[in-house]
Amino acid sequence: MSELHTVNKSPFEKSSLESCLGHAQEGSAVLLLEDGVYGAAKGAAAVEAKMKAATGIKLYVLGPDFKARGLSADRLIDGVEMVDYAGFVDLAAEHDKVVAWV
Amino acid sequence: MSELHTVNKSPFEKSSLESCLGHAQEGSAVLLLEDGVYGAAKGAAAVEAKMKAATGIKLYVLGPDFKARGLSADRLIDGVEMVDYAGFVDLAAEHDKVVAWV
Amino acid sequence: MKFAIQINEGPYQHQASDTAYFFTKAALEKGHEVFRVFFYHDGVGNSTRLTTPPQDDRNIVNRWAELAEQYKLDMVVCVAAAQRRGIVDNGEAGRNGKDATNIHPAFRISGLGQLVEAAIQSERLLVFGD
Amino acid sequence: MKFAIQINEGPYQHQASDTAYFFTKAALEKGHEVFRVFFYHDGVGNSTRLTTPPQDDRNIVNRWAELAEQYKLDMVVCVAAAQRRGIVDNGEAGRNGKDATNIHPAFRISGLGQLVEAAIQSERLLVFGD
Amino acid sequence: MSEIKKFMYLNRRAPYGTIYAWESLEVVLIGAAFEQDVSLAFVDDGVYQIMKGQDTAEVGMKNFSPTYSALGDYEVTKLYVEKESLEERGLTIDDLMDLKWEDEDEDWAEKDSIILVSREELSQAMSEQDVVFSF
Amino acid sequence: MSEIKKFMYLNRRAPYGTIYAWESLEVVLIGAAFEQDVSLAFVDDGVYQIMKGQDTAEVGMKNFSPTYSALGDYEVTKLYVEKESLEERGLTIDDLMDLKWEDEDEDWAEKDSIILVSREELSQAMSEQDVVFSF
Repeated sequence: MSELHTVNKSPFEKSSLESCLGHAQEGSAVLLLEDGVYGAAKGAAAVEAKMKAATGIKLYVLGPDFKARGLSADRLIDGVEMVDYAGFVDLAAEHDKVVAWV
Repeated sequence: MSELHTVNKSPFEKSSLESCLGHAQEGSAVLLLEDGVYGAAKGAAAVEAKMKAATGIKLYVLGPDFKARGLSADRLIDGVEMVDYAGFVDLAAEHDKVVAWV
Repeated sequence: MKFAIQINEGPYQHQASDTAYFFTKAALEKGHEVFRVFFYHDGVGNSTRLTTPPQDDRNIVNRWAELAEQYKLDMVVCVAAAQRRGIVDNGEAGRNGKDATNIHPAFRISGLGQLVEAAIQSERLLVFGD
Repeated sequence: MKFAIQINEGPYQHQASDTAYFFTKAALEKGHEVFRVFFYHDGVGNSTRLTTPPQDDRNIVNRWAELAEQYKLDMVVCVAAAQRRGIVDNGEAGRNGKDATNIHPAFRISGLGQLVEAAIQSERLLVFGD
Repeated sequence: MSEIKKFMYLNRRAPYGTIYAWESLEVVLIGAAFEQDVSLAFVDDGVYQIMKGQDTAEVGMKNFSPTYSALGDYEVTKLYVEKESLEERGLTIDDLMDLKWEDEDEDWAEKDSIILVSREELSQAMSEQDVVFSF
Repeated sequence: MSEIKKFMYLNRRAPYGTIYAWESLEVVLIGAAFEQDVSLAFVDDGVYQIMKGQDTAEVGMKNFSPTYSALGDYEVTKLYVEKESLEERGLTIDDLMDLKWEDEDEDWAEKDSIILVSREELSQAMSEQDVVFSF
């Protein structure tokens, strides 16, 4: 089965992203939302390295949350795809279950 | 002036302890309480190292919270002093101000 | 597809209820079914009719109520969590000797079994929390 | 010594209100003065008289009310935070057209200036939050 | 739907600092009546929930840790504990409560409820679930 | 008490995910009327509060970032931003809003409100305060 994992906390404040990536199986997807979107922004070496090490995992970021925080699309880490709420719904439907790393 | 800093979050979950220790000046004190008390327990190498590196800072833990979480006094990191609520009040009074790293 | 939604945080303090709202709305607009929205932990705070947010801010409670009316959503507030946090309907007021109620009529108070049932009956459970 | 206490989280969900209570009680028992306890953010939820916690659990709201009565504590709930989260007294109900109130009489609703004033008038401000 | 679903309760938070651990356990107890295939996962700070020797007298909160011992009576018998989470916290399985259940099929033989697993095994078990509850 | 106190508002959280940033700003605005010696500190994720280009249209929340630009009018003119916090997040001061105040004593000359400081300088400034507000 394939999972959609969601992370809504800043990787600088909480360990949720690290824990999520440590448990996500190959073939699963991770969606960053709310304060979790900071994990998808370029330039923070430590976090960027963790995201890039997540091989075999598809990475997404919730666009509305990314933009709310003053981050524009050109700041996205390569390989992270932006979705809106409708795209979030699609991701939840396409994967067999959703695991929230709250 | 001398501060009493308080940290109430687990160092494994949040970055509050690290940020607090990074800002605490020599001569100040740090009190760990609530889920913050895990930072005062022996055995977790990474956290213990951070606590021991805090030279010139007096370290305290709130005993009621330590015990609630199944931690007994023999688990305390060397140099950390246990206080109760009355002791917390004394610490707040003895220092010039209290800074909460919530 | 049939979704169940669980909300663990109250309005305004955390974004959880906002995100859950936009997810639920998007799912319904795409023609999916939302079997139930279950409010747990501080999430029960989303159901009080006594909020008066600033005029230039969203009204989280009313927004849920309007979505529920439009799509006949079942919005359930956990009774145990509600009792701890002071969310009361007529039945609860009677049982616990309270002199007022504060629940918005779009929500109903019920047991945790409703969350488990929602997870069984739905194809996906989504949890929005802190 | 004169203390001011700020509480940022509601009852039960976070330990903040518990810790603040035991700190305040210990300070008063040691003969210190507590100028004011100010409830901010979700902390306003500590002031509702509608809670009914399980019988084998503490009653956080009543515990504050009893401490306040014993020591004549000034317990203030931030009006802006209260409006967002549905904490209402008679005045607020009238102004905002609400049909019920839920505040416990041991608390009073007032402005944020009361927090700033408490910080000015007291020798120590303690913040209890998430 | 009459099929049995695989339910996992994912516990990642310490007890007492927040109510999540306790209100999660309340769902487990109620959920047991629905006769699904249930497991609990203790990961990250969640491992602290089942520490031995919890004593909440001085914090004035209810000590709910004995409730974990009762889970076997509710036929909740699979408690996955992540080895890496224990190690990062300087804990071993001896720091945890000794949680047991009685196997009706083997003349009520006592068996361990705690299943110590690696992060990889836990992730694998999680991926086999139908539903994961997070609190 | 008529003496002026040194007040620091310590902002360590990102905006929007939680309300702390906004409700902290509400205290600053109200507190300005009390004529104390006020400063704001942006540390850890708090630096995200004053990012340029915030656009909350799609999340349905109020964009409160313009309020920081109004702080100068309230005579709140010292906004300490921690360099290390910016760097850890891959940010520079150019990513932040250009916050100014007008100095009445110098013929309303425009001055920068943001004071970029090292962690050590921030800690030193914090230690000189009478009161630190945390949210």
